[in-house]
Amino acid sequence: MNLHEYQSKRIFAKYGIPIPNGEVATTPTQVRDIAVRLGKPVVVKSQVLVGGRGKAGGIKVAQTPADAEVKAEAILGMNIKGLTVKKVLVDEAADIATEIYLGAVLDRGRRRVVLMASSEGGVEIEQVARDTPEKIVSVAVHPFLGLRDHQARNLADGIGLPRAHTTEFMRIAKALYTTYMASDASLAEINPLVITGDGRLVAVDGKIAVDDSALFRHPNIAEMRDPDEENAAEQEAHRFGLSYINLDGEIGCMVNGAGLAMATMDIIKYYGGDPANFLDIGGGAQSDKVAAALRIILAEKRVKAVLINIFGGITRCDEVARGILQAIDTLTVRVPFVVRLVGTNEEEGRRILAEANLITATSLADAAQKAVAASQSGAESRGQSKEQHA
Amino acid sequence: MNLHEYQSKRIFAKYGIPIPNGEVATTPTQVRDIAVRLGKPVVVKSQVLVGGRGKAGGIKVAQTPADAEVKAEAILGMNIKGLTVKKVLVDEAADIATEIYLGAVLDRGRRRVVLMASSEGGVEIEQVARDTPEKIVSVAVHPFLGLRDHQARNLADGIGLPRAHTTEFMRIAKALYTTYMASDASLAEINPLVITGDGRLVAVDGKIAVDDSALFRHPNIAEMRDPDEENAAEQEAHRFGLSYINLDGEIGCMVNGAGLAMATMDIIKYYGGDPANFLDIGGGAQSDKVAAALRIILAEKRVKAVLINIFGGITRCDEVARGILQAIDTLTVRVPFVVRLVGTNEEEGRRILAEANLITATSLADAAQKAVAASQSGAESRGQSKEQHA
Amino acid sequence: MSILVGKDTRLVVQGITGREGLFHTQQMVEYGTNVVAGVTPGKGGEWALDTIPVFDTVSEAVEALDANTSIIYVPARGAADAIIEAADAGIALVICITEGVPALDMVQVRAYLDTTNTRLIGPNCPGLITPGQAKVGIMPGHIHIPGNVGLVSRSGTLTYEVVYALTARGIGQSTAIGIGGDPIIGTTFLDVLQLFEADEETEHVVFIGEIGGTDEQKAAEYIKSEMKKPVTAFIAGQTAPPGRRMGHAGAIISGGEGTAAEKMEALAAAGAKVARHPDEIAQLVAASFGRG
Amino acid sequence: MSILVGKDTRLVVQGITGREGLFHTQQMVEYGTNVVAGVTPGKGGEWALDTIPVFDTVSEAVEALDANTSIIYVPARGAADAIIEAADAGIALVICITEGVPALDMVQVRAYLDTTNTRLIGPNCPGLITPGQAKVGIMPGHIHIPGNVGLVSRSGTLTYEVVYALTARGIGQSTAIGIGGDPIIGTTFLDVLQLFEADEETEHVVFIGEIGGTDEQKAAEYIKSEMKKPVTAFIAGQTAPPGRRMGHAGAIISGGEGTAAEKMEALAAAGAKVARHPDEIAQLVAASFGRG
Repeated sequence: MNLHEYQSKRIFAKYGIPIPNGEVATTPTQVRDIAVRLGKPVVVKSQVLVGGRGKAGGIKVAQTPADAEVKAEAILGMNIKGLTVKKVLVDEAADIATEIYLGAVLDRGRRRVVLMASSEGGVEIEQVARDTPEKIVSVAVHPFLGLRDHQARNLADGIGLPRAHTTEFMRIAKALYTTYMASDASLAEINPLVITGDGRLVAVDGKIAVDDSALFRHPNIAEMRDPDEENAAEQEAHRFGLSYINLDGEIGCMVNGAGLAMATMDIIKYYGGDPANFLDIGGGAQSDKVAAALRIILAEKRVKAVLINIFGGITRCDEVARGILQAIDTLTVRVPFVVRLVGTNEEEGRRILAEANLITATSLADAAQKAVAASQSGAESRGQSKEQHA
Repeated sequence: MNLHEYQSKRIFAKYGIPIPNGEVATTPTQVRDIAVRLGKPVVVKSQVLVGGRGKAGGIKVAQTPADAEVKAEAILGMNIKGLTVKKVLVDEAADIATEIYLGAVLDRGRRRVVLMASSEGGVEIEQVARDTPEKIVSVAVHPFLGLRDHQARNLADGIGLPRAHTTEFMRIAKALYTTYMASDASLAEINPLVITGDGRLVAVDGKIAVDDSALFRHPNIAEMRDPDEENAAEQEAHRFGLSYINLDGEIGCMVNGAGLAMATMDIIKYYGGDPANFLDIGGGAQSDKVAAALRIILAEKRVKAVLINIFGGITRCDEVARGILQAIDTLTVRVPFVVRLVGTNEEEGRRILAEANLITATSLADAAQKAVAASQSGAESRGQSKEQHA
Repeated sequence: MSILVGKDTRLVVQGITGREGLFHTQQMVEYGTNVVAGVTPGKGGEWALDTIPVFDTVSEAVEALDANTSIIYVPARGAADAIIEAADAGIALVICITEGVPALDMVQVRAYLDTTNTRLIGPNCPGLITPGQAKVGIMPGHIHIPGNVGLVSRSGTLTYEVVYALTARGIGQSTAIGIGGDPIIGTTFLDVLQLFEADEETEHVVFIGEIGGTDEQKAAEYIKSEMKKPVTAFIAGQTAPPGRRMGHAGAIISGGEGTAAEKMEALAAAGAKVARHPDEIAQLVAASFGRG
Repeated sequence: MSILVGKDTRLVVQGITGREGLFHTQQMVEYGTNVVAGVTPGKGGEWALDTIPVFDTVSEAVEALDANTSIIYVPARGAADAIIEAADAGIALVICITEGVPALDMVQVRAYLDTTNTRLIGPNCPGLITPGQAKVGIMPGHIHIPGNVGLVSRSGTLTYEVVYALTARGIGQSTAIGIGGDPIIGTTFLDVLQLFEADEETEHVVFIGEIGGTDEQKAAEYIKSEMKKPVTAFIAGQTAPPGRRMGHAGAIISGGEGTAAEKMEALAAAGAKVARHPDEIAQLVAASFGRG
């Protein structure tokens, strides 16, 4: 789960990392008021969960409250990479002398949380990693020891930080590690960490991503989820405990198991089709969940065929079949269904579906080829398209 | 540093371990008042840092406040193993159904803190270890993981604790481990941990010993040191940073280094003498410290000779020699001194002492033999005895 | 005994009295797995399925019945504790089925296990099976037949799919093992490849990776430099978009790293046959056995 | 190079700018030890004794000057950190001179070091010396002469005493090492005996134990079952009363365990010659070398 800049910075502040004075607003008038209260030039920053807000015009400096209001009018309601700006953060503009990068991330290979620092702040760390990897220094933190002084000091020395700032940098690095651990983060980065003209260190921008699996122990963070950041289909999938990702293609997929779901998408592509989504119904899904999954898939107008691929282990094929029937009965199904059921109770599943007159397949390759063909020949070519049920 | 029962139990309570209601008193009247306030039968318990208080008559039950006052009169002022009782703890008498033992200690061999439990509560654990070792169960705690639920549960099951008490026992075991770690203890034990008639678990008696090396991070515990528990000489040694232990013999020893100090005592014994003390002046001692050490040794009336054994490394023999002169000049020295100086600046040291007319020795064996001889022949046989200086 | 589990396995089930734990215990017993004990704190002294004694702690189960392998079905918030408990009890092989274990819990668990002799498989995995000997997991047992193909995979149903296709062609399996789809897991591809390479029962290895991380690349290095046995590989997620988690917590292309293309390339360069889609895996293996 | 230190030692001094650190650095340099660097956080870029570069961290010293051994003179509250820092920097041998390190700090340090390849000697120890090659510690160097007796001891000045007596008889030392008097130490008697047993330069071992703990008994088991080289032993504290700490944090007879008598017995039973007082040690060694 990704947190907004303003949410991330509030958490940083809680653990002692200095952030600029600032407030969140949803209207230009509020922005003006905040700018008046701050009494200094401000930065108006769109709060949407995508990168490249600056380039998209979603971050603007304003010298006066009136100017801030004007800038806010331009930013609020903007569409940035498909997301509408509904909130802005109004921060005191910082007097930036130097920008550095400081981030914490889980390094899968080393199985450790790694702290990374770079003298190249204000740029995406991936870009620094590509262009000038020697400018990134990192230390792996032993989970039982935490970030040690010498490690933080090595980061400071490694990026050539002037000695005057070492102590404060070390303090912030340790606070960032604490933030990371206390929030069960998967990413916590300050970028840029600014050295101001008067020698202070300030986290001017930053972001935190939290491990979804650990949200159960962070109810206050879980509440920060912004439903606007997921499209309607993803929100509904979330509600039903389905793992769903919307894609660009025309063949809707419903599969049990993440690996099999990916592989099903891959084989669709191999046979010349394009998957419309990733959808894993998980293990042991009941018919209700199956029906919800199909509803979500069919809500996407560009879907021209649906491929259902179930390998029954814990999941029972008869339950899946019932879910399919339930969906067909309640929805305006306008596209052909290709169904492949293997494993637990597969005969019973096939029997249930026999009367529904769907396209059936035995092997996955067979199913993929039939789905691609069905999507390309159009809905009317298949008897089981919705026209019959409507 | 050993804490009194009442101090230990207050710390236990701080970490959530249930203790009886009770208060500390220094006069019989106070004891009576406390008994009135508690409104129940009480136990009056002498607070001295030795074992076997019960057997010595230092712990008594009283049914009424008047009775408590009488019992307190008997206990306050008592001498138990050389220590005078100046304080008593007045606790609510517990309704004891079962007594168990629960302790935490540093296991040097395993290099772990070990939690031990036994169904044989109320008895010294060393005795249980000797007589019925199978009745002690223990778990070693990994320092980075802390005491885990399954370990606490294994203790409970291992001592055959009725299941009704398992959860509370586990909670107390974890609290005891927390107490241990948070106090930098070297020992923390609850003995007995009582199961009351109405099914509660209560730490009726207990003790904590704290690692002296860690007192710097526990100023509140350091303040609990009871100066009355050390004799005057040990208190003074403490003040000068000397490591001093009073023994029964007649040859006072002043040595640099703990191992050499023990070995010096051993060789005195080997040659038929008895050391009056262990005294390590540490490394790099200045003359002031040396003089203080001699003052402490000589304050003990039974000392008939003093053996000074210095192997100069960091410690400089000339500094030691100056300290010896300083002591001789300011004290009423009534016994012979045998001095052996080897190592850093030994010639200078010997030169300084030449005029003091002390007994000198080269090897340690030589020094020990001379000291034993000096102690046995009496002070008058040696020219350098105090008579000359008095 | 092929690898890791077989006739010598003496299994303890942690979380045996839970719904899932009990269901799969029954399945495992029916398959012929030697389930010697179960553990549920507070339920020591009871019986599961009328024949399996339940203990309060794993160490009691080990003491009483010499369990050497454990399978964990406890909820995610207790899974790390359960793994540590099994290791403390001296269990040599721990299989954690539980999904949704917080990644930082696993960082701690892995650091701890490095100080012990316990091997962990999973979490978030289907377990493993040596067909005809022992099933220690949640896979449908009946689709497997004994044979000489070792399978290792990050996923569940995709593995069943491949096993099913192999079995349909009469190609049996030595051991099939799902290592789990989380970012931090106990046993990696590399570990399993080393075991298969050393195993006399295994002649051919099927390797089913997916997007995310670099474990497949590390495995490819080993295949290239050390492995003599033929490897057929597939990487799921060729069509996955970057930055989106594909179900598994570990299946995510981040910072442009962990794509299927780079993994397939590394495996091909290492000499593995790389299938372009899952149905091709069994074809390639059959061809290698001369049954194509 | 005898054991652990010698001509190949490249020493970094942690806490080099402190009073004690600087004094002993000078002593070590004068003895001929190859002191390549010092570390004091915040003083990187300065020089100690005009010739030794000071760094902010150990890893910088390792990178710049290939230090392989570290000696620690930092105050007790920073000692555990310093040891961990040295280990993290890949230092193979760390000698911690510092006295008064809290025991629970050392429990953590030891648990951590078990996961690394770093050996720790101490804390609360005088260090070690290979006469004529390298002195890494605080012992007076001049009392040592090169030779074939390996010394291992829990104490400082008592070791000097014994070395002095050996040297006076013309008996030289391969390496003399003080392992420290604390309850939890990095390298035990047993570890050092194994090193001496394997060392070609060492022909005879002198073993100086004291009351407290059971390390001497463990060493006796090894002497009995594995050691071929002759051992002369002494245990300090025969006259120590139980329950009182004799200077060293570790020198305490508790619960009736750790007495000198039981240790002397175990050593004698293991075939070591056991001296009754320190002056007898050199006599016994000399007799064994035929110089009695």
